[in-house]
Amino acid sequence: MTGSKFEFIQGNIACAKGAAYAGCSFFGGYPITPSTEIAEYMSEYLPKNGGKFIQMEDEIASLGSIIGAALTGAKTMTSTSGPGFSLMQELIGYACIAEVPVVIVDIMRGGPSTGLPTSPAQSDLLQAKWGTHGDHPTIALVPSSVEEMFTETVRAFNLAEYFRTPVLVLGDEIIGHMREKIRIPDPGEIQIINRTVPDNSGICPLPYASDSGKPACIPNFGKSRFHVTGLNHDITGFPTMDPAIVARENERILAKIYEQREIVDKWEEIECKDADILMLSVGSAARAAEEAVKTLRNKGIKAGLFRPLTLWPFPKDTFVKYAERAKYIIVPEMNLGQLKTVAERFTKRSKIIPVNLVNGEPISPEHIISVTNYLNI
Amino acid sequence: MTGSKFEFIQGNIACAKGAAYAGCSFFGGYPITPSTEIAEYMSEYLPKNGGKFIQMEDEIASLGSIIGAALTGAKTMTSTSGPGFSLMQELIGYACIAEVPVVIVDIMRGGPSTGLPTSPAQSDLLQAKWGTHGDHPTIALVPSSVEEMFTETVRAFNLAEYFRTPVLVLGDEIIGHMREKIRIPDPGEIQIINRTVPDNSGICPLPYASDSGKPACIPNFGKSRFHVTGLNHDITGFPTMDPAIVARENERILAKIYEQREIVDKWEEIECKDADILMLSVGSAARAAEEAVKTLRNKGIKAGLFRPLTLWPFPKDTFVKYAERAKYIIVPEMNLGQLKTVAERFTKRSKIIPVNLVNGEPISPEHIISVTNYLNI
Amino acid sequence: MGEKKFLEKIYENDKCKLFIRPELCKGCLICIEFCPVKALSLDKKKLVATADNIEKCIACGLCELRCPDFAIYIEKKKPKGE
Amino acid sequence: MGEKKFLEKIYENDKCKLFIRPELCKGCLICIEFCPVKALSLDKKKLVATADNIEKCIACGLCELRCPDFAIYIEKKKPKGE
Amino acid sequence: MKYEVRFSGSGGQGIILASVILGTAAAIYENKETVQSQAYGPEARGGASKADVIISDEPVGYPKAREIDAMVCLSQKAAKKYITSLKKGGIVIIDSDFVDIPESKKYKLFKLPMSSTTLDKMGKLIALNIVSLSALVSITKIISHEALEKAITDSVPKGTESFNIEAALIGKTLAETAK
Amino acid sequence: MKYEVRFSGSGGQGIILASVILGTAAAIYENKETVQSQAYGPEARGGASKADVIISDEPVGYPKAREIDAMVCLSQKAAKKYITSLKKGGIVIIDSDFVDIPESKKYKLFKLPMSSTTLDKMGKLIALNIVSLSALVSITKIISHEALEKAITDSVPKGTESFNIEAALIGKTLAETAK
Amino acid sequence: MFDYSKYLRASKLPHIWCPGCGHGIVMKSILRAIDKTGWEKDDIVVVSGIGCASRLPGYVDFNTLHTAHGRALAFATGIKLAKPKMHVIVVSGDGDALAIGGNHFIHACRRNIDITTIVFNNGIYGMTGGQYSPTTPDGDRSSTSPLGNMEPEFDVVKIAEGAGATFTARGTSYHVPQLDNYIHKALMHKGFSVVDVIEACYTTHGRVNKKKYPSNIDMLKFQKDNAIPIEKAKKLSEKELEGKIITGIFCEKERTEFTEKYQKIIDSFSGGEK
Amino acid sequence: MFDYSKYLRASKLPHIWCPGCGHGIVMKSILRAIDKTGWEKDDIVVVSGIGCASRLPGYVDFNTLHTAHGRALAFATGIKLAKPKMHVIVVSGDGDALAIGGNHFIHACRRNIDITTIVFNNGIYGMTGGQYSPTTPDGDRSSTSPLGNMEPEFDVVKIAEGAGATFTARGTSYHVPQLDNYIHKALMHKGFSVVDVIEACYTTHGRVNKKKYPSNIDMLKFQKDNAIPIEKAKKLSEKELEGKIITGIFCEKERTEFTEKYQKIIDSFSGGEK
Ligand SMILES: Cc1ncc(C[n+]2csc(CCOP(=O)(O)OP(=O)(O)O)c2C)c(N)n1
Ligand SMILES: Cc1ncc(C[n+]2csc(CCOP(=O)(O)OP(=O)(O)O)c2C)c(N)n1
Ligand code: SF4
Ligand code: SF4
Ligand code: SF4
Ligand code: SF4
Ligand code: SF4
Ligand code: SF4
Ligand SMILES: [Mg+2]
Ligand SMILES: [Mg+2]
Repeated sequence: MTGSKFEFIQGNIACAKGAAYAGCSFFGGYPITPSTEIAEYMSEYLPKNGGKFIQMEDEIASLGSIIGAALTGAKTMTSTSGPGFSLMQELIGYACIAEVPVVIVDIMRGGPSTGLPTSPAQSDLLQAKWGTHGDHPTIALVPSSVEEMFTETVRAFNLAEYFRTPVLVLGDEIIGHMREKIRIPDPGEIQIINRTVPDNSGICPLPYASDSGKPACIPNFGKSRFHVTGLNHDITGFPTMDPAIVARENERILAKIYEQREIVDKWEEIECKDADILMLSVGSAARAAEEAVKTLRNKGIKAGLFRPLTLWPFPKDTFVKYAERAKYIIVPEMNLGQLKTVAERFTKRSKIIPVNLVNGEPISPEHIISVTNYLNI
Repeated sequence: MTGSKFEFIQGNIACAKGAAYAGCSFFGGYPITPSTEIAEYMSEYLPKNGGKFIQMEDEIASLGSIIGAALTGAKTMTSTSGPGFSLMQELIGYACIAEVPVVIVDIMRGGPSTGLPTSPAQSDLLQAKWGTHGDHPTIALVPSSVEEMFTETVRAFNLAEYFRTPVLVLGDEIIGHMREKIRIPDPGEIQIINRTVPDNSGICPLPYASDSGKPACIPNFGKSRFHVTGLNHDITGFPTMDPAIVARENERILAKIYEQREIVDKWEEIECKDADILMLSVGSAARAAEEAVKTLRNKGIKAGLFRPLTLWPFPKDTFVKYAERAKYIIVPEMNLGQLKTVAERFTKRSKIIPVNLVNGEPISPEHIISVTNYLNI
Repeated sequence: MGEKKFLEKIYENDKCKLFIRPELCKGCLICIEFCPVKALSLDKKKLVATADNIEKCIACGLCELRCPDFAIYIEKKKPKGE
Repeated sequence: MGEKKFLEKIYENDKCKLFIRPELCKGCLICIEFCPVKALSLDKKKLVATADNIEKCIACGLCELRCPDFAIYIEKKKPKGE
Repeated sequence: MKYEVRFSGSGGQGIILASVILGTAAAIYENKETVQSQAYGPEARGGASKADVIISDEPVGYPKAREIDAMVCLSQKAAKKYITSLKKGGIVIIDSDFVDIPESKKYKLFKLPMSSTTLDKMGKLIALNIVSLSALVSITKIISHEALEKAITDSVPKGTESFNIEAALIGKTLAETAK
Repeated sequence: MKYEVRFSGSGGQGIILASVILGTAAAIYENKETVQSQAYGPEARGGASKADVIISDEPVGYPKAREIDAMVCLSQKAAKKYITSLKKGGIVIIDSDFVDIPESKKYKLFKLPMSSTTLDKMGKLIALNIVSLSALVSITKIISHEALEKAITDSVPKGTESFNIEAALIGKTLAETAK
Repeated sequence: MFDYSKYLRASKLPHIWCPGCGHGIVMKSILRAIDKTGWEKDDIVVVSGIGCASRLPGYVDFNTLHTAHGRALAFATGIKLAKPKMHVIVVSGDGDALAIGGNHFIHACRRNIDITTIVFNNGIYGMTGGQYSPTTPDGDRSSTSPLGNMEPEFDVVKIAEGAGATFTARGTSYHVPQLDNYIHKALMHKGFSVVDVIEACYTTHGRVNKKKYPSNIDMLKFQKDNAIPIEKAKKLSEKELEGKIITGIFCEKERTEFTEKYQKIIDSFSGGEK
Repeated sequence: MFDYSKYLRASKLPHIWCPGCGHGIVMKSILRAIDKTGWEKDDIVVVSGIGCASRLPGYVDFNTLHTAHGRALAFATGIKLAKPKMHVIVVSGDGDALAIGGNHFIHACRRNIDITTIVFNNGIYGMTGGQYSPTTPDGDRSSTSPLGNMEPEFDVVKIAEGAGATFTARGTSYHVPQLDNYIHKALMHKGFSVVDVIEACYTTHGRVNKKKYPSNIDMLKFQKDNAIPIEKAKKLSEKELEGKIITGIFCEKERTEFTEKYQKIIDSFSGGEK
């Protein structure tokens, strides 16, 4: 262990370093607390390393610029927080339907509206899934530590490139701003996925052709001429209103992800196998949950934590397996009950106990433990 | 029945006339298919009747303008479709936290992104609930007929004024563009609710004071001087980061609505009481569902339809009552399974069968009936 | 994709050949109205441009230049004897 | 809300009274640097403006005009004998 | 009784207005349950478009026409695209100046030279939609001619009422002679 | 072993940097599990703000300090606001030039004239944060002075290393004389 | 005869535009101007937003991108900065470029990024059926100004210059040879260039203002009769210029181009575009 | 001595701004200018977006509205049109007004709606900790331009005029008496008026550009030394004006005000504001 590889850095910086590691060469953004350190890091790293950083006029332009850059072949990224994330919603749908890989980081803060700009929250979890109009696929990753800010950002790029779809990283003010020690992996240590492009040049007649249920294999601008649109289109990339094609393509952009769950799913399970009390929690709240699990186990109570790192699509099968045998499901989250709706949806058997906090403060292990006092275990 | 009161008009025009009936005096909008007729009607009606219509530079400005106008005391409205609705998300949260009554009509079309601009869909149902960042309350009404485009728009204004919150009306291309005969009620026939304002003038020290769980009683600009912000604030209207106050106010803006369900809930039940097959459907899909229910009943199958007119908050108690005794729950919707997630969440017992269509065409009764053929009734 | 061929009606005089593609012509009248010598007219039945007075055509190319639909174009002939 | 009163330190010469509100002064140095006659200075300990050289003050009002914090103002005296 | 009517043609021919007038007549002046709807795309101004009216004694649930009882076709494209939605034994009324479809046992075909007649009698094609609507009414008898005239008066731009009523008469005559 | 340290003061005093240096020293040079975090508001530049470091032998779950073992207070406001989070028997180090809190059995109080000493010895107040950090390290022994110096060298702007190392020495001396 | 087929996706024709729509005229002008540059097709990206004009990219055989309403320049900025050797052309309606897209427009002007923007300025929202736009003339009726438009118009050239554009020109869909020239010059200009093309939409704008524009032909005649070249305009009074369309090249300045400046910074660290 | 207390929410003081922040200086200037108008406090609405400058409304005793980032003018337009008798004043940072809010800015200029906008132009995003803004000088370092700002600046006055504003002026936070005058004239102007106030943010901008701005005082001196009144500037060459701050009233035109025009249409139908 040499000192040189270990760094004591903020989550936001780890995120930026993860992007660099994954090969990000273009960042377009607009500053907003508590995400700005990501942009600030990239504004120095990129031009010094042959990449491009641009501060756009707003968040809409930021996302537009990175979709454009991604179409030229670059791996691209933006970062924001709630108000900016809301503004990006329209173009998130564009990236979904046009199948353009981009990484969007939302460092969540207190809300709604301007809310509490410098305080943490986890109130954009369901917005991440449903925020843009129309049916669309969603991949959203939720890191819980500075190290995961690095590794999950790398994974976000990999999934974006592989699936050709926008991938969201949902941090929060705590994870984004706190510092922990992490080891920056050597090049090659984590696998890096690059998009597959067809090798034809000149006209590309079928940019959106794909084996059924698989991502399309779209070229990059500059070698093959083709058409990209946010209208419903067929495999040639041109608009169509043919009901059969529209349905097929609308369904394919979901299926390409949701039917390859082994690639996209990721979760951590802590003492779930025999848990009577199963906690479902993500991000910084999950750290408190983990501590609560430890404390409860020390008291002889069979507690466990199911922590999705891929929140969307939700790793429901494994969750259900544990949920069905648990007596209680506790859902600690820094919002008014968003993950809770997910737990309710997928479990038929157990009592669900929400633990919510929306006052700008993090949820503590004690807070979680306190709700277990009256449970009949 | 005199001819003069009956009109054969489009859903969108009925919506505009409903707004006029409710006392709307300010409309700010930006054209988008298939909602534009609402703006077009208002652009003539309002200036001819002492009100104001303005076409803003985009949808963000449209919503901004009507929030501003509403703060002066006007009843205000905007209308849009998916792409514009996505752009409005940030300011929807603003209206929630600042407690400003506005009515936002979203005439849903095929998506995601630009999608199928002239075709119907019901793909913004969950966006309506979760589209803006942060925890926030949502009221969303879903009319199924031209007449309901009128009556539900009136109700939207009433709820907005009563609760001091944005209210959404979710139409779709079918309901918006089709024509039916409706009777325009006489003035006074439908009760009109106007916001309560304090009668003080000069400085208003506590604009956001309220009996617990009730809407705040905020004055209109021009008589009392006070402060409005999108930051978390206390009852004086000024920003605060005090955790206790932040939590209380964040919870109150939800509680003021969700704890007065008798005022906000509305649904229609058709043959639900003894239904083995319970359908859950809204908007234009519910019309097909209703026809399917009739056909099935004629065949001796006990089918029923539960149709929320207030989709958010979801009228869960009544739904659950019927759902728990039904053998199957069928959820016909013009999207890839949004209401279905709601059904899944609230029912523990029954099999849920989705009927989805996202090809730009309406769901037909036959389509719905076809899925019942193999059911074990 | 640039390959698709369209039907062409060909008119000719000593200065040029004039082509009209009825499948593309939308009968907008622009070429007709702004032809300086009134060489063009509208086929009232098919609602497309025709060059019934091709003999008047001076090959100025304005019709081609202003046609929004790639529906009319001319090929100038080299002056004889060059 | 306009009612809150702030502590005031009062300095006086024959031209004016000068008031400084230490609770509002942030010690930004603006009044001090741009006073044309160097009548003001910084209390190094409390980091607020003081008018130790009030006798120099010509009541030009520039300090008041430029103070970002409502922390300093002057009251001109009517010239004697008017 | 439930009766489904479709007007089809290309954008700009006024088929939506025709359907609205029929709907208004049925709903307001014949007191029927009536739903009118249409479909169009971005290229509607050129491509095939349709406008449907469902007229019924009972409230109309599903609002889209599925089994067309009677159809007006003003363009060949539209005729081709929509003929398949016609009920067996349904009525098809075509503008024989521009549209040609084969006779068939599957439907009752009325070939009316609507464009040329309209141009002849009215001097311009603008009232073609009213002519065709009136022909349809006269052939199907789904509403009365009086109701039609009242609805026309309600729906057309002020000042063009009598012009359009005249067009309706032309359509009626055309249809009656064809029968 | 888990040890929680809080730096408190007003915006602009460099308390975040102090906490980062402590964290770096502990994490990188003492190989401890370490989490650093801070809280601030829009008015941070004036108001009370805090920066916490948790140093532990085990991985740190919940990342926020709850039971403070040792605290540095550089402003009266901050002292008042945060003193309640101190563990019974915890250590409080105040800048006695600006902060005054009563002695108590609840905590061990160290009153160090940090501002005046810093101004005296360094000519400017800018290194106050390093002085206070070093004093804390020397009193709590939570990390070694060497680790501290290395972390300082890593963290401060290039060219100011020796200046800051000097400040660390001043802090150390101040603390040692106070003990 | 100019051979358009080289640049066309002929299978997509006829295009969706109405008979006589100016968009077709301007599209051809763009193709001729591009041809004159000698650029490779693979090196050209044509970007649009949403609107009738924005359907253009579908018909031309380049790298083509049909984005969201108003956002063409945001996407285009990303493309150009990521890959500066691409020639990026934005085609945009007046609504797309100046209503919802106005912010991206002024910031692209400010940055002086080497993109050419052609504004298909028909003074109306055509695609959505004829609502007034920020360039609809005063008093004109539209579906959302049934009582006559009350809002003042933007002068596209003035706002572009105010925001920092280094090349501005205005042409019309009637004066086609001049338009070819403006567009060609704009393409060749290093920096952000704007060509404001005055056009007409009879379908949604003319038809509801029959007195002013009896037919689509009259709308073109209107351009013919009211266009005044800038050189001549300079000699006329404000009063004389009322309601006129001033055409020509308004400004052509040199100022550091954004992506070049950026590249220099990159090169100072290691060199080479990535 | 001017009595500010009449207009202040004194209990909110001290304000959150850093020592020496120009926002406080300009706020006082606005209050003096408002006082001179004689307007009733109840008839005044002060609207802002998000940013340090945008915290102003919290301190002044009018109808006050702190909206979302960039959106002040959208809200303000709704207020003014709904209730034209209100005097609507927008206070906005350079980022708020011209980055994210640029589109609303140019459209308000175009409409010539009777709102006064004061741009608190410190050339930086202060609130978020000092990222470059559309008015950050060329080459200046900021937290997102660590290698020096590569983006050109907007000239607020030029863009406002290009978009149609009928009153424009530029002042500085150093030249306070002049500023009072510009703001007062702007308030009295019928139509859209803009005052661009050059300010400084030492905390986030000065501190990272110590060579150029050693202290907050030097930032004010910079204004003092570089300001040139427009009358004088007219006589100087472009070269001589480089890096200078041209101050004064740039334009003051009469053009129909939007809400008055609107009211006339309403009155033509029935009369009376509703
Ligand atoms: C976010 C959003 N808002 C509104 C629309 C609807 N819309 C599509 S095109 C258009 C305006 C078109 O006008 P213009 O840009 O002038 O182009 P034209 O059709 O006149 O060529 C509008 C408002 C949309 N697609 N997306
Ligand atoms: C939608 C959105 N994006 C970004 C932000 C973050 N943000 C808050 S203020 C600000 C910029 C402030 O700069 P300026 O407007 O110049 O005001 P100043 O602080 O300099 O006075 C930014 C980017 C936000 N609040 N909302
Ligand atoms: S080339 Fe000129 S003269 Fe000949 S038909 Fe065309 S416009 Fe007329
Ligand atoms: S200009 Fe073209 S489309 Fe129009 S009539 Fe002539 S050939 Fe036909
Ligand atoms: S009034 Fe003038 S002279 Fe007196 S202290 Fe203030 S600035 Fe100095
Ligand atoms: S200008 Fe005001 S705040 Fe600054 S030092 Fe002087 S009195 Fe204090
Ligand atoms: S509606 Fe107008 S802009 Fe659109 S294609 Fe038709 S003429 Fe052109
Ligand atoms: S950060 Fe800058 S703009 Fe914000 S209050 Fe401080 S000095 Fe003013
Ligand atoms: Mg247009
Ligand atoms: Mg600023």
